[in-house]
Amino acid sequence: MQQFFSQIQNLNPVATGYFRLDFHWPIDEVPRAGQFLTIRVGDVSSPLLRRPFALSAFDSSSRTASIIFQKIGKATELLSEMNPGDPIDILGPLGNSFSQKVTAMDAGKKNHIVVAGGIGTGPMLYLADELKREKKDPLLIIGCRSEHLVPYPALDNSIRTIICTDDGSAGFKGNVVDYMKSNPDPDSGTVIYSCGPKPMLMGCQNYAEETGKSSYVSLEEVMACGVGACMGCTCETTDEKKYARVCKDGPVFSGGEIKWT
Amino acid sequence: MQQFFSQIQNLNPVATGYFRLDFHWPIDEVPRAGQFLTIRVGDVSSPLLRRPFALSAFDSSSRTASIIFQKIGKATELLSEMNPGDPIDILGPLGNSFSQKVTAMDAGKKNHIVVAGGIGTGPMLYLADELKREKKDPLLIIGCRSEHLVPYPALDNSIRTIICTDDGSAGFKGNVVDYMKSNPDPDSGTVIYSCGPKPMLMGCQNYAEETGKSSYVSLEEVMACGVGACMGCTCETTDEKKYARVCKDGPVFSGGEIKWT
Amino acid sequence: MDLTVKIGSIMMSNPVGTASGTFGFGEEYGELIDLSRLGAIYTKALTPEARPGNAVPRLVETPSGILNSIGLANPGVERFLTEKVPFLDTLNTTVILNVSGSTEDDYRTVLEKTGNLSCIDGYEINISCPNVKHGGLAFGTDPVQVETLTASLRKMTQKPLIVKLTPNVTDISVIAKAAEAGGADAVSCINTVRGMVIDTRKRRSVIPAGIAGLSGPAVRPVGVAATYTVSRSVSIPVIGLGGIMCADDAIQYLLAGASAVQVGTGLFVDPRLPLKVAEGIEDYMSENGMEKIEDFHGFL
Amino acid sequence: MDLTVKIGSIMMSNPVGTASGTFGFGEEYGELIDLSRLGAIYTKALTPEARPGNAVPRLVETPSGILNSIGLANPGVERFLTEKVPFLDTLNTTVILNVSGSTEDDYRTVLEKTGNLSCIDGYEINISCPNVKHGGLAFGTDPVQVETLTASLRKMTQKPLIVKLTPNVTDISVIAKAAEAGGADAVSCINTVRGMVIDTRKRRSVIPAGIAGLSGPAVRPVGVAATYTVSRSVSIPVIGLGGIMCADDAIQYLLAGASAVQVGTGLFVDPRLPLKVAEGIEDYMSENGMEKIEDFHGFL
Ligand SMILES: Cc1cc2nc3c(=O)[nH]c(=O)nc-3n(C[C@H](O)[C@H](O)[C@H](O)COP(=O)(O)OP(=O)(O)OC[C@H]3O[C@@H](n4cnc5c(N)ncnc54)[C@H](O)[C@@H]3O)c2cc1C
Ligand SMILES: Cc1cc2nc3c(=O)[nH]c(=O)nc-3n(C[C@H](O)[C@H](O)[C@H](O)COP(=O)(O)OP(=O)(O)OC[C@H]3O[C@@H](n4cnc5c(N)ncnc54)[C@H](O)[C@@H]3O)c2cc1C
Ligand SMILES: Cc1cc2nc3c(=O)[nH]c(=O)nc-3n(C[C@H](O)[C@H](O)[C@H](O)COP(=O)(O)O)c2cc1C
Ligand SMILES: Cc1cc2nc3c(=O)[nH]c(=O)nc-3n(C[C@H](O)[C@H](O)[C@H](O)COP(=O)(O)O)c2cc1C
Ligand code: FES
Ligand code: FES
Repeated sequence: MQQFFSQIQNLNPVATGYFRLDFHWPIDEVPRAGQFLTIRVGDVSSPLLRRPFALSAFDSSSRTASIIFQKIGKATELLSEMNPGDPIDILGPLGNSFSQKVTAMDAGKKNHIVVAGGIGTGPMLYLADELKREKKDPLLIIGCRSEHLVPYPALDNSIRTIICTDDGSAGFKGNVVDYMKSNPDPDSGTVIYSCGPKPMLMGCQNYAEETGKSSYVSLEEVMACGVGACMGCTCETTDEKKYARVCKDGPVFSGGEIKWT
Repeated sequence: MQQFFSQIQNLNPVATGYFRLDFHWPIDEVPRAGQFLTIRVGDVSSPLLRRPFALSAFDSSSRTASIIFQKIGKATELLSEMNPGDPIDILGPLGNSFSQKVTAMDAGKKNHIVVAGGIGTGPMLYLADELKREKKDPLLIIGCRSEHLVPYPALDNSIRTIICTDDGSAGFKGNVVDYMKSNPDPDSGTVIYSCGPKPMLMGCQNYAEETGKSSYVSLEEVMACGVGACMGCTCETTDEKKYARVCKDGPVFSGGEIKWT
Repeated sequence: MDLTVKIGSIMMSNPVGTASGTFGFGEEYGELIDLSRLGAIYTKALTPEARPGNAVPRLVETPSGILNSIGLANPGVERFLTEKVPFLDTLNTTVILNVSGSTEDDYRTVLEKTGNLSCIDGYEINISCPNVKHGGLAFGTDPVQVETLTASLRKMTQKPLIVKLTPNVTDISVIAKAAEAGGADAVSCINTVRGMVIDTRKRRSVIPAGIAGLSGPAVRPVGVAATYTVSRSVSIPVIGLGGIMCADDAIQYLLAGASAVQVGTGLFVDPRLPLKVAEGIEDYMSENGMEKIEDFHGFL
Repeated sequence: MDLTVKIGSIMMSNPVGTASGTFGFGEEYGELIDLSRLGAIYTKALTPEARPGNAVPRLVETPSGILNSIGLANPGVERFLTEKVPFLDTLNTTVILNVSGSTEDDYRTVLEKTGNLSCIDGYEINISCPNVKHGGLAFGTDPVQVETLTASLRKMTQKPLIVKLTPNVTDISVIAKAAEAGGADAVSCINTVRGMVIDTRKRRSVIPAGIAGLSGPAVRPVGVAATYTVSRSVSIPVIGLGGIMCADDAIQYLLAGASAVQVGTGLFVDPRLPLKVAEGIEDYMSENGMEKIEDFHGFL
């Protein structure tokens, strides 16, 4: 983890309201799928806090890192208006990663389903890419409300990808859990990784439990420090009444660790 | 006075740290020299208040209004980074004007000296232009610390203009009052108009009093409402203990009205 | 849908007014907005004698806020009668006169001299002023003084009495209850928060008076918390203010328990803000099937 | 030039520390900045028992500020001894343990169990906590409780005792004097300001706990005013904090009367901020021919 300044290389829309931002990664430490960084947007006191975004790709030869973000409030609006060449203030890589969290046993499994929804899409594209490079032939399932929200330009067509839309405007009509249920995977050894809205994570977790599969989730919580110091971003875990810090102990947890409420 | 949105037409540097901003003036009311407007810069809560700027020119055929501003803090920094075509939120014209304040007797005088310094330059260029169009052949005296602060591109060479610099890098070496003293004007009927730093205004006022000339000054004060409602921008006047509002009762005052301290 | 708000014996056409000291006596902003669309105009503070106000600068911007020390600059009650009343007489907007003073008698004098004016629909009693007879501590920090002052003014008028609370106290609910006990028809909160900005170059307070009053979006969470606390401790209506910059901010106040709101510092940024806020409240109510302002209450 | 600051019996190498609750026990930020360059680390609050803290979200951004309700989440004194002390033992930075509790005994227990630790250079007593034996009103709002608590802790330790004041009181100077009378070596101010943000869509407080604590640049003028007031009422050193985002902000606190400062929320924006602030103070001193921190005092 380091704080550094970088420059924006590319900033392009990938779906309605979603952007992909590429920038140079000058430090040695290589960010892994699941890890995130925080960006200071603007230099006035409002917006104030750094904003967290997960890595969506990392090209180790050109040392280009990417995030995919949704324009949702003031900081992301300002970010979406920036231009190639503009400086950005980055703190990262932060948090654990899937590779760090996943047990050796699960890592050795045959089937890997990577489930993404909404602003959770970025990190799951990166995870699918990591799994692909490890020759694990992941199945990527992306859930969106409608076709215009599918980040087509960020997809890799060498990865098996299923698009699910709530309104059926593209791919499977229904949500990601509906898809998994209607296309049952017979292998109880399958590992499911998910990142997205809480109900989606719970759906994946329940489905995994019911079918005896392993499940890993990447959580989100409002953050202040991003490094584990302020106790602002905790989540309840099944381990007694202990709260875990999403920014430091996570964001990746095994589904069983989390107290789902 | 009206609140309206306009578009930036041109934004160009005119001296080191000084910019001229031109924009379309869509409302009927014509702003006069001495009047100002307030601009809301940005749309977040910091910077918060609208910022006041005096009109530096008005072209009634194209209905283009101009200001000259100095980049001095956050709002003016953001303003200097805007681009032609960007929208701006304007409230104006505000305050009185020289033409409204100057007595008929003074208006009929033969000699008119317009003295400008620093961020007071804009309104005095406009005043000199007004006087020129009224065929009063004004003498414009501009005081700057050094040559790089002289707003050459904004000057009209059909107006008699004296540049004074503290360091002598251009024109007369010394301040504007030094200039007037070393080039005494024998006509005690001369009217002196000034806008700039307080010490300059006091110098002009004292010089006018000593030589029996008339004096008008345009003041500045930190403002909140800009329309006379908040009592934030007052100045002490000689009239008993009454405070006058710079934004509404001014910004133009006759030199004798002000309690100079 | 019914946007009206009842405060004591009067009815405001909608919950959005303009905060005292930010709107003068209405004339200046009358050129910019239709005053008849305001729920109420809360005037600049009025004191018996004219006050010139404090030395300049009286204002300085702070992060998302402004600090002011105007010093109750006002024309005094006599000039008010001749200079301001004729204009107020032309309005058909609710006008609440903000009253300030250094002694109980000061407040009484203002009520006495304005008691029969038909253009004044009610009074807002600014108790954030130092009481010169009590060592200069603000009236509004002592529940006994607040109840005494309110009761004394209550005897003088049938018009609504709104006591305006300062947030600079340990427990604002105690002060609010004292105002209610004294017979107030409503309380408004918050007045400005004590703050200071120092010019590190000149090494002195930017505002010559020293400690001054903070307002604007920076203090909005403070105002919402105060409104929430106060509305749970009294049964008279609460008028919420502090940092309202959009309809959503005002809706926070209503949900916190306010029956009406005021826009102050926000006017300096956008003179049309009170009207926009009123429209935004109306939109929110229709989107959420609310019929009247009370429908905002009871969620928290 | 001498940047050191003496608090009770100890010497801090420079006036800039990190505010309690924003820096944990120093480990996390230790990866990002050189901890030995800090004037002091003020730790997260420690209570006798481990506390999980409040429900999430515990944080929400406000205009130029943040509102938090962490709920004193901390490992408790036993786990502190095993999990945190070994790390603190490796530091050569001044470490001030922030102590919280619900009863006087809670504070005493923490002092007792940490009394012989050489890594703890002093204590900061967080009196913004509700006293469960006094109906839940914060210790820090009542001068009698403040003096009693301070005097009780004073008897237990020779190490510096810093009493951390809440701004949510009518007259902060009264509380500061009570701390001084109880034997405090210094006071720090301010803790967070009471605030609330409501989610108008869900129609409930964004932070489940309801009213929470406001910090950041929004409250800087409040902290400077408090520091100014307090430093004029006591003769022990004052440590100023609240919204420091740059050296100029810290210099405002020093000019207002502080002998040291803390950076809290600003760390979240820029982890290097405390070091930059210390450098900025040094530059200011050399530009202005100042020799020592006391040279900031006496201008206002
Ligand atoms: C570990 C982590 C990884 C994330 N990765 C991505 C990503 O890859 N792509 C992406 O688009 N977004 C991601 N987010 C969410 C992103 O941080 C927020 O959308 C962003 O902070 C919103 O800022 P804003 O000013 O535009 O919106 P705001 O106006 O601040 O808020 C808009 C909405 O976002 C929520 N929000 C605000 N601040 C935070 C915060 N610090 N953490 C979480 N939610 C917040 C608010 O509750 C609100 O509902 C991630 C968040 C976390 C915690
Ligand atoms: C009637 C009037 C006419 C003006 N005309 C011009 C003009 O034609 N060209 C020009 O360059 N500037 C003009 N100014 C000054 C201009 O308003 C300020 O420079 C501007 O507000 C600074 O904003 P900022 O955020 O960049 O700087 P800030 O960071 O806000 O402040 C930088 C400096 O400017 C001063 N300042 C801040 N706000 C105000 C304010 N509202 N009024 C006065 N001073 C302030 C501060 O005290 C500080 O010293 C005028 C001011 C007034 C009152
Ligand atoms: C410039 C200014 C002058 C004020 N004058 C008064 C006043 O005369 N009487 C009063 O009760 N409140 C006065 N206030 C306080 C406001 O009415 C209001 O309580 C406070 O500013 C918080 O609201 P806001 O954040 O919307 O401005 C004044 C505030 C400002 C900014
Ligand atoms: C996330 C967070 C946690 C805090 N926890 C504590 C605490 O445990 N003990 C304490 O005395 N103050 C605590 N505070 C208050 C800060 O130490 C500080 O007094 C306040 O935030 C003002 O300073 P700032 O504006 O620089 O943050 C906390 C503040 C924040 C933002
Ligand atoms: S954001 Fe501070 S601990 Fe996670
Ligand atoms: S700025 Fe409000 S009266 Fe002049």
